[in-house]
Amino acid sequence: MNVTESMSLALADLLRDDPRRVLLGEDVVTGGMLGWSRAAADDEALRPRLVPLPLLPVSLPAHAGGLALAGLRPIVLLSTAFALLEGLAGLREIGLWAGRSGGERTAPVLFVAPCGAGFGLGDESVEALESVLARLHGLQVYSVGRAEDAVARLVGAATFEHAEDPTVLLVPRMVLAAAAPDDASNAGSLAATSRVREGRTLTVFTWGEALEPVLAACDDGALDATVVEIGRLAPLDRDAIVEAARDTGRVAIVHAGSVGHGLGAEIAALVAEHALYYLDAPVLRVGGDDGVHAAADELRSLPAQGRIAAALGELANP
Amino acid sequence: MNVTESMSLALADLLRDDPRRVLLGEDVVTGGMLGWSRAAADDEALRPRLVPLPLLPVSLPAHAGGLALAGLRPIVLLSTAFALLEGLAGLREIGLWAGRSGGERTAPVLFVAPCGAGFGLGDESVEALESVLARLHGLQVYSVGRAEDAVARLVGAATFEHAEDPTVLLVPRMVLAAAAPDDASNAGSLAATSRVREGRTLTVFTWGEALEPVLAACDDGALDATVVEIGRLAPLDRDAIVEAARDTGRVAIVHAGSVGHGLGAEIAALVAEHALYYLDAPVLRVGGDDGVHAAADELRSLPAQGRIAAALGELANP
Amino acid sequence: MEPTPWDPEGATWVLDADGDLADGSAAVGLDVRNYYKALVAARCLDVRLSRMNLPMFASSAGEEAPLCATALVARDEDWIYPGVRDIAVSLTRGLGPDELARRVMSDGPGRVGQAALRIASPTAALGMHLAIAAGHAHGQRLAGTHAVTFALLGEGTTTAGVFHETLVAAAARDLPLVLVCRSQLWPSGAPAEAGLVGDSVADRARGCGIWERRVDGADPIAVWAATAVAAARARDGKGPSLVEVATTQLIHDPPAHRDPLERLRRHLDRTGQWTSTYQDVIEAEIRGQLDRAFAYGTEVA
Amino acid sequence: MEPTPWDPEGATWVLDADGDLADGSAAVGLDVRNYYKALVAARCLDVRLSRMNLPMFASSAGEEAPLCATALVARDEDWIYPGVRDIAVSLTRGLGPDELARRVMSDGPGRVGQAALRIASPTAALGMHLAIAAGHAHGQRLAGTHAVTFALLGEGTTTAGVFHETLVAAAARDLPLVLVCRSQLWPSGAPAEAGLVGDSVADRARGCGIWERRVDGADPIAVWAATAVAAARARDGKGPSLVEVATTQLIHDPPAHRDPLERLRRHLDRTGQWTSTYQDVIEAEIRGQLDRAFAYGTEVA
Ligand SMILES: Cc1ncc(C[n+]2csc(CCOP(=O)(O)OP(=O)(O)O)c2C)c(N)n1
Ligand SMILES: Cc1ncc(C[n+]2csc(CCOP(=O)(O)OP(=O)(O)O)c2C)c(N)n1
Ligand SMILES: [Mg+2]
Ligand SMILES: [Mg+2]
Repeated sequence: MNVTESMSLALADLLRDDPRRVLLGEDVVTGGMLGWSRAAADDEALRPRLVPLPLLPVSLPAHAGGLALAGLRPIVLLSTAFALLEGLAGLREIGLWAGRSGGERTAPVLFVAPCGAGFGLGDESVEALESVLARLHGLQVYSVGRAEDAVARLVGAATFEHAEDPTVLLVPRMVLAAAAPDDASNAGSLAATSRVREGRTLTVFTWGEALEPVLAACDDGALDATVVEIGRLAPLDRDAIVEAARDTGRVAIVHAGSVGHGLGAEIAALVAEHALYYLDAPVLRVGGDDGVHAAADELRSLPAQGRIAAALGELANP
Repeated sequence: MNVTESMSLALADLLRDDPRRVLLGEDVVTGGMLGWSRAAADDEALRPRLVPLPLLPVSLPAHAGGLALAGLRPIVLLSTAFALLEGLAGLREIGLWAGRSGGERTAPVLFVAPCGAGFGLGDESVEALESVLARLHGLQVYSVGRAEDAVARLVGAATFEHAEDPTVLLVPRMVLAAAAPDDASNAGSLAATSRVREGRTLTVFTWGEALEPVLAACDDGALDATVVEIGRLAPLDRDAIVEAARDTGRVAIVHAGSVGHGLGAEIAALVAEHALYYLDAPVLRVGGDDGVHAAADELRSLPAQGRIAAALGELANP
Repeated sequence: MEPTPWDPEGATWVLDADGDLADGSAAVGLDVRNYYKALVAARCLDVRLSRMNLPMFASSAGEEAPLCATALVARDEDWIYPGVRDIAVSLTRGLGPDELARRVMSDGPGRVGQAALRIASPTAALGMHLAIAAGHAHGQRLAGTHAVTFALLGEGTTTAGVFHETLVAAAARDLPLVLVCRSQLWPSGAPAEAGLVGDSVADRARGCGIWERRVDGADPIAVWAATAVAAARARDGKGPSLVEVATTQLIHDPPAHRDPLERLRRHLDRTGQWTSTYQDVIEAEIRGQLDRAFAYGTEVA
Repeated sequence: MEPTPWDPEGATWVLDADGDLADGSAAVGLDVRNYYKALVAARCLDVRLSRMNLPMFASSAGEEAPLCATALVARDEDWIYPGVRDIAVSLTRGLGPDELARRVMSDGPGRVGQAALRIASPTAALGMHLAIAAGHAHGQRLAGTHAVTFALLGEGTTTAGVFHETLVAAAARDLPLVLVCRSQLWPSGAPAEAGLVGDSVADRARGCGIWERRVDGADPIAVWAATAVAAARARDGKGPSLVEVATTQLIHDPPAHRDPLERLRRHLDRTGQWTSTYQDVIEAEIRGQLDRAFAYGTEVA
């Protein structure tokens, strides 16, 4: 079973668990472009809750927000995270509902979106938009780093464990292509940060498809590194980040996509503000190459493991 | 004469100087909502180059990009910078033209957009979107800090002094409401950074409507501060920023809008990466209050001078 | 009556310029005096707000009929999504003058929503409230209720992509959504921003397979009747509709019969339901309420 | 001929199922054999690409007529804005097989633009190329040229807001823009994503005041003729147009007369312009070019 299939089964279970849940998305009634709604489509009892719509790039997030305001729990299966950029003005709007005067209402919508390299598409599909989403108010943004966490994150996000705000779950295409481990738990779990490796020399903040190469680089280089997976990209857990930075005094931030004005900038800024006196070395950001990447070059959007290893090695042993 | 009037005269001159230039914008033929096209509308010879359009929130930036690809030099007078969020997917597209294979073409479009508090509108009008714009590829983003620079920046941007890329000029509403000084120069000038005050104890990076209160706070507190206006918000001039940070070892970043995931994060990150060994104190970010601001509370989106003074004072004399 | 150049083409009416009701059946179920009071209150509110020099405020005088009619047609369980200039919807639906004044002073006249009254807040992005409304109507339909969602807009917003996507979603899923569009008439030529393309907004909605009516906004009874039919259709599961209301803004100084209040006043007068004392009483009441509310609002703001 | 359930309703044709030309004037100015060669080349390219397992690739077999017709109607000074599935436009307009293969291998089959040939690159945002095309046409008009901008799309894109804004801009400013829309026919029921609302895409364009024609995509001559008329209108300053082409994808396994290549082949055959040798020669030529180009492209990639 691959990650997509296990997510598909989890989505069907989510529909069974709460009759307010509905699935939206391109070709949702026939399983969807990625197959995420396949298990639900195979269950006749769930089929009425697969909601097909024409292509509505501008209004889909706002439409889903309206469904939520009417009492439903829509789960929107996007074909690409880039669709959130096309519907950004509407996404911003539904994030604001809770903050408006005139009576608070929240719009508990979950957007599940594949992102990054992995399918050979290049261009917009490999653009990292976390920092743009994080700048909007009232939005929760999560990401999946390891295949075994995909279902737990999905379930946690769909049950709005943290807050009944509009929520985005970014699932790297590299993770989708991986096999789903047998021992993966289906219990929801949405930790804002997870210390997935402990060490004393340096602290690496990372998320998404960068997590695995970071862990591999640390292991291969026998680095005494703490690795913190940022599971919740927005809002960031400032205290946990600052504490982990202070613990070692050497900080690296590694993620897919270009680094300039990316989410790593905010993490670096938090460290420079709240952990500066603990730092023994400049903060390091490692990401993919700048610019638009053609389909054939899409892996340039990822930090290669060799580059990660070299950078972390130098930070650990200057 | 106020700033809007002087910009209006400058825009008319820009049309006279280059027949490829056209003005687009809401009510452009009758002077526009802010009056920016008034002088051009008063000149019969220029009127054919005022291009009225229906309201096209999704496609206006892309449409303007198409005009540029056809050889024109469109200047789009927006009623609010927020319109760039509604047209973001199209704006991203025209920024990419130059980077596409298949033959390079650039789309020299200028968007002139009022931003921030000042008109009592609140909500989206006071949202600071610089960091979102800065994340897009191939876009130049400039801002106006002082009334006397408004015309020079406009002319510099409209002549694409730096690059024939799509360009955004953000003009704070607080600046628009100010009187235009008589001695303002009309020569284009687009410095990426300007050291508008020299000092040895701390370095303040600031832009837009925060520049004046920062200068006032430094003067009032008799602070020995270097103040660097970031005139070009994207791409940032990394070397100038790093050098100014190293000069004093104490860095503050002050701007309108909330700080989290704002443009200041990237500046702080650059400092933490490239000037860390020179720092004597944590980097400080000072901005407006978080959250959506109702019309009556819109000034909460700005860092108050008192708060700036207190923060800079403490950084200077810990 | 001869139509004047001020009267819209291709728009239905039942109340002629003199206030004679051509088709009595149009007003069945309508409390005409109550409607008139709501229109007067809306006008008084507009006058009050116009005096306040609010940023970006634009008067709605002459365009009250679709606002009041929507609020009267909507039931408690229905939701209304007004645009930024449709504050009178809230007044008619029962937002108290004190709360209304408080919200105008804090959020501005365009941002008066109230979840308890099922009135949504307008959106910052032009026309985005229409997309949320469509989703809301979609949710009502999926939940199997008979509730209806109303959304208001102006003709300028019909050129926005989100308006089109709203029509598409509503048509594709047969949503219980009633769109009420004020189409302003431009006596001396429409600006480009009015977005007049094709024959009419109603015509464009019909092209998407949506039931539509185009009515004269100077005739409050025709506006109410079309809105009521549209709502009944939605409630009966017959799908979405668009009511286009051709309005004349009083700032253009049109002849008196283009003013919906005056048109309905003539009708009440002709049918013996209006006296100048009655007028004085209802105006004094709402003016008093507004004056107190705004005086207090200004104090605390 | 009796229409079959496979034939579109309300779509114009001039070439019947057997290849008889009902109206000879439709083909005046058209080099039919050259057109046929372009269609065959497009089909060969599609077959070649289908074998390559490219990510997200979808075959265009059966839909070639609007792609080749647009490229043939466009003059050198015109610009074409294709969608992501319209690669055959580039081939017909003269992008050499080698360069084409190189671009497919580097950028993918959907991203083949070439400024030197005045072929724009498709956009990432669905339908955003239409808005750029409208702006481009606007620029051509303001510059006083007689150049035309063509933009291609599928019926699924017509539900996107940007399609509507493109129609509005084109209608409001009378732009020399020709929209060519492939409307796929769905023999066993259309999915929601096909965005079938209202009667037809052409009907919706007409609602915005845009000149339109709906033609049968299995009839290459009708497609060419409608596109040529639309382009001539634009060149003469008569404004924008939309040509809706009802296409049948061969993946649905339709009867042979739904295949535009076969339809035109029958016509050539009937008029003594086709032999199987001729077919073999033109196929061998293009196949050879493509094989060489892609073999080389694969090597260097
Ligand atoms: C992209 C964009 N452009 C302009 C505005 C400013 N704006 C808000 S409402 C409005 C008028 C829209 O016209 P219409 O819907 O007819 O409303 P009305 O004429 O009743 O004000 C405008 C221009 C905006 N919100 N967004
Ligand atoms: C918001 C968004 N949703 C989905 C897609 C993926 N997508 C690209 S083209 C396309 C098909 C659009 O249909 P149509 O215009 O009819 O083209 P065709 O059927 O010829 O592929 C889709 C779904 C996208 N690019 N953006
Ligand atoms: Mg209007
Ligand atoms: Mg299609």
